[in-house]
Amino acid sequence: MPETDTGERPGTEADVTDAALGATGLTKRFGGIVAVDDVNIAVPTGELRAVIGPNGAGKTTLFNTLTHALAPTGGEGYLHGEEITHVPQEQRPHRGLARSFQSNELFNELTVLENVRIVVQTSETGTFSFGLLGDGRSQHVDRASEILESVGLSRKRETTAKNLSHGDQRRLGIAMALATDPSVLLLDEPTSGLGSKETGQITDLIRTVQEDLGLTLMLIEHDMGIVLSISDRITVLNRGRVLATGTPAEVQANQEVQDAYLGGMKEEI
Amino acid sequence: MNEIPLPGSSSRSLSLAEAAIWSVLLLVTVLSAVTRPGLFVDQVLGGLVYGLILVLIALGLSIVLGLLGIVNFAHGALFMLGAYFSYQFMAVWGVSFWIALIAAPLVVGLVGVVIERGVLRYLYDEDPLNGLLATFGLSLMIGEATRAIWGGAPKSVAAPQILSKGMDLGITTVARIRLFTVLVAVIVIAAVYLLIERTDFGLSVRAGVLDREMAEFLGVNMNVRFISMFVLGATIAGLGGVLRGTAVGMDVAMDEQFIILAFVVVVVGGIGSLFGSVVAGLLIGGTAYLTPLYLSTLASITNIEAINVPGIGGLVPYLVMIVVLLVRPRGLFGQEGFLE
Amino acid sequence: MSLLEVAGLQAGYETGQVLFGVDLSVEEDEVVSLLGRNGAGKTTTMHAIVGANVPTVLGGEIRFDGTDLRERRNYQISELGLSLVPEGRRCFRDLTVEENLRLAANHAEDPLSIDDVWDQFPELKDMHDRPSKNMSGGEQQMLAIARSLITNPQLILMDEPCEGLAPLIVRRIESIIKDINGKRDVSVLLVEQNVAVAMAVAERHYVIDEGEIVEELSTEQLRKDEALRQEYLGV
Amino acid sequence: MSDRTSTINSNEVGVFTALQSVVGRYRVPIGALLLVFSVRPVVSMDLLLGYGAVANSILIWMLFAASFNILLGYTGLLSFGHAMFLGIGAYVTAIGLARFDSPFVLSALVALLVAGVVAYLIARLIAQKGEIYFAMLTLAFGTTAHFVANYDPGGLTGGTTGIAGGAVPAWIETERGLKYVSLGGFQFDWYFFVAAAVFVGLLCIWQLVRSPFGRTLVAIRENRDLARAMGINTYRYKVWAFTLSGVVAAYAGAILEVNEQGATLSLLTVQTSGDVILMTVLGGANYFFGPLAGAFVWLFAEDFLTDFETLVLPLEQFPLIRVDLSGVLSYWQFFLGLLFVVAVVVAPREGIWGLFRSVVKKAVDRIKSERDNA
Repeated sequence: MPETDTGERPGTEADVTDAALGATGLTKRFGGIVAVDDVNIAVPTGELRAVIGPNGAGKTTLFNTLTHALAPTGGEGYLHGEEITHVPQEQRPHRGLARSFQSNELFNELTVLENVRIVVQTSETGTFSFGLLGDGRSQHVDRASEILESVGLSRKRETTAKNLSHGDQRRLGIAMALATDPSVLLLDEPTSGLGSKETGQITDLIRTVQEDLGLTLMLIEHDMGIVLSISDRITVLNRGRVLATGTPAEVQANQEVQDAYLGGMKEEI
Repeated sequence: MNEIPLPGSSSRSLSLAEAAIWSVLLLVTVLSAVTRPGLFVDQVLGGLVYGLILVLIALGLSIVLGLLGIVNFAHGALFMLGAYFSYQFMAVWGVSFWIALIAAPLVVGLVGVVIERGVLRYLYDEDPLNGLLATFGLSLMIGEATRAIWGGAPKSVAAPQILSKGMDLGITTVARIRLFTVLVAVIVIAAVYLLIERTDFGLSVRAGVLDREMAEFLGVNMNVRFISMFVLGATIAGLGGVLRGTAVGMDVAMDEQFIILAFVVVVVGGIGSLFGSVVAGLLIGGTAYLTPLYLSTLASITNIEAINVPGIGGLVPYLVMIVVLLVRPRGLFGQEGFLE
Repeated sequence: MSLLEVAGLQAGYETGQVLFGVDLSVEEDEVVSLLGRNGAGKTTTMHAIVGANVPTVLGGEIRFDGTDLRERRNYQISELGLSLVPEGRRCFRDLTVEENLRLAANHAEDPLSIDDVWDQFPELKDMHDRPSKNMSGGEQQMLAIARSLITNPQLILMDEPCEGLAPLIVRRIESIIKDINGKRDVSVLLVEQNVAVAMAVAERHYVIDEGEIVEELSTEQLRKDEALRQEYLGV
Repeated sequence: MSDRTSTINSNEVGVFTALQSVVGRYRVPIGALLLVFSVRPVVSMDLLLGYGAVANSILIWMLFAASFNILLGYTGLLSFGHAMFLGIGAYVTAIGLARFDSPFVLSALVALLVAGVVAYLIARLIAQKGEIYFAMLTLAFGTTAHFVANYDPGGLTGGTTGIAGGAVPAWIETERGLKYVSLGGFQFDWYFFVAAAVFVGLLCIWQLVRSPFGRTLVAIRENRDLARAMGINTYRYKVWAFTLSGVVAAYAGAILEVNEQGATLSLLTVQTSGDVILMTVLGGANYFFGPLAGAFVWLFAEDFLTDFETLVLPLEQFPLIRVDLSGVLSYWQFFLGLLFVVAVVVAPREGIWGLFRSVVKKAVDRIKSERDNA
């Protein structure tokens, strides 16, 4: 267990049972390679937590383990204080834990509206529902339209997902995650591959939905500008381990982080 | 919510039950061998020949699947063509068996080139289902063409004198063509093994299976290798067809019958494992031929005639596959993540 | 004439264009780095040069030692003396160390002997019959570099060779890069996110952002220009 | 893609009147209704077959192929054992009629129940397997069903001969080889019964695929991992897709049993499973009407091409070229196989129906643009 702490010092976390999302000793091994190594994390309700780290640090694997897309090799996961280590992936959205993907994962042949509507329907009817009566189009459309409106995709609702621009695909991914009606949302590089204008728009969008919905957010991001400007606290991963956790200022000032991630400018070789 | 347990997660703590099963099997084997030695040897040899023919087809299937990611349903049609070409050579043109044995598979190899260049190369890196469907259509075409050219009635060819005689083993007589089949199959299997595991060509093929593009970056022209391996697979299937056709004759149904069983062999052995295919081929050939004998032995011991299910031999390969896949989802020697 | 000359390179994937005119060159016997944040187009540039299945090259010129690489298939680049150490190493997982090396040597014009490679990488010799999947990340990276080196190339393209490796291993890889450049006159084009590694081994640096080269500078300039590092590399 | 749900484009809504939008929304059932009652008149035309006997089987096979497409087209599962459920439908109905003298409706209901239970149990074992493994396992179970029917357990299934005598419901009357339904004093042609029954089956499938359940199946086909991440229990959806598809196939089997006056072992062969795959893909797995088109072309071609003897070009009245094709066309499966291979290589999910749609769409677009220009 991590220290019970207010989380002021870098590298420490609050109690997992008080947090919206938490993990203790979370570990994921692939053969000989340890991708996530004994990670303790506790994100308090309402916080925007950024996860940074060099390529191959295990950030996406951490997300996959937290959402049980990959079963962890060891450790426990917590959601709003409840242990969820063995809860299957498909049940987690129904408990309020949603995610978006690094690459654009969509139901490619379906329209934008259908993509979101199916998630709304799933969110309201559970992991499995017969739902043989009724019309797949008319139910849940209003809610889906509302979500599309909030991410700015209303005008493209009848476009087939695979024909969207890269930026709109990212928006749709976020819209689908929001459609699960989450309390905790994990976003995996929501701005990757976007130009600076679109990056700004997505950043604004993230900020807006967080404020409007009171979400707890966890975000993998490479753009330090974004990370420093929007996150409440930052967790730095390196080679699967948590190097430090703290406010942007604390992390920037941390020598270890400087050395390992930010390029080690002062290091002499 | 998720009350349905996922199948295939059984534990390995069945040692007592396993021991019981093995000892019953051993007992029945001994009983069958003692009470009807002639029949027993016949069935063992029959299973061996049948299994090796399946392995000859499965080798090509397995290579094409591993290398190109294509489930080649038309491979059984190539096997059938081997048999019919040998008929064309021997019965129609009067060429000797020994020449047909070499020439017919080579012509099948040519058909393989046409199939690869004409159809399959458009399906690389596509959904594996498309490859399966397209080759399924090809096998239909080849089947109809065969019917149009040689007619729907079964055909047979005469084996050369030296192979047509029986060999007296004391308790039973064995057709020499069957022993010849075993000999040729073993040589071919060994040669394929050596080619793939011991030569530089084989090394580049194995690398191509693991990461085609990386092998190309290192200077390997994978296309040439793909075509050669496809043709090799086709030729071996053709050879199997010649041997089978000479031993028991041929008909237009042999395509479907053998391709399905060869798939069963590949899946049971584990996709991507040549060694697995060999083991599974022998396992399936053996069980298909020995199960009826064992059941009839059991029936005569226990006096329960119901045990002696007629025609069970045809079902056994499928039962073996169902059991193997439910216990070991990737087959006996399959690799993680392959085509899942 | 430069050994590698890339001019106005445009390339992209099904989802859209990524490179909008990349210009860079590598001289003989030189180590050059290509820096940029995630998604800036580094790996796309590498893959466009070697003619990978993706991305599609949409325009521009790629010349290596006077040969137009766009005319060549991906299996024809190694015979020209160009070799790739790809992102994620891509060792053939079921092949042993020695088989990985032998495969590369078999298809090279004038390969090094395997003993030359053992001299350079003594740790690999000790595990020559081990399948590469059973090796650690650092060992796999050594093997990937060795596999390139045995083809006796003029230029090695290295895509993030230090990704996810411990500092000690990173030092080792830095010294290997310097060594093969110094002893064997092999040029290296190094894609990096880690500025420290780039500065340790390369003399000249390109900075790529949104599919275009935005800066070309020396190690000294890079060291001084904190604003540039902040803007384009997020450092 | 829009064919599945007959989605109305937003820009079209303004143009269409309310009536037209209802037609647009229900164009699948309307189309199906028109289809089932026009198959016989169409094939009976002199230019085509000149007789309508094959229309009954065409309709039943259309339903069978449509039930198969719930798996292949909508869920993305390739089964090589779908004949098993057609066979269960026919065999259990025939056993009920011939061995237990039970009424047709009861026998058929039991048949659907048996098919559903068998499908559910098999699916629970294999629904999570990779596609090649799934295909092989369905093949194995299909072969097992064939074996059981051939084995003739308890003298129920009749072995190789199948069930022939006494397997026709009392309300079927046969006159000079033609079947009539006689219910409560009414007598009408068996074809109309088949058409109505197939229409009901198609309606059920249509409702299934447009329902929330059906749309979830499509999502699973499109991206299984995303579906799971979004909270969909993909395994249970696949299990029930397989079960329901099996039940509808058994329903087709029960009708087929009356049509053929019994159950034959050939229904359970791998060939039958293969034929339904060929029909579905040839017709176009992407569309509701695709498998129907495929079944039509397949069965029609079988009769038409086998009868076809002389090709006269350009016209019967002005014969310039006269080719005797009787020898070649009796091998019609070769040419359909060729068509099938081309379809898979060019556009694997489009098929004949997709081609037909794009041709019609192009023609409409051209007319529209010409009208706009004028």
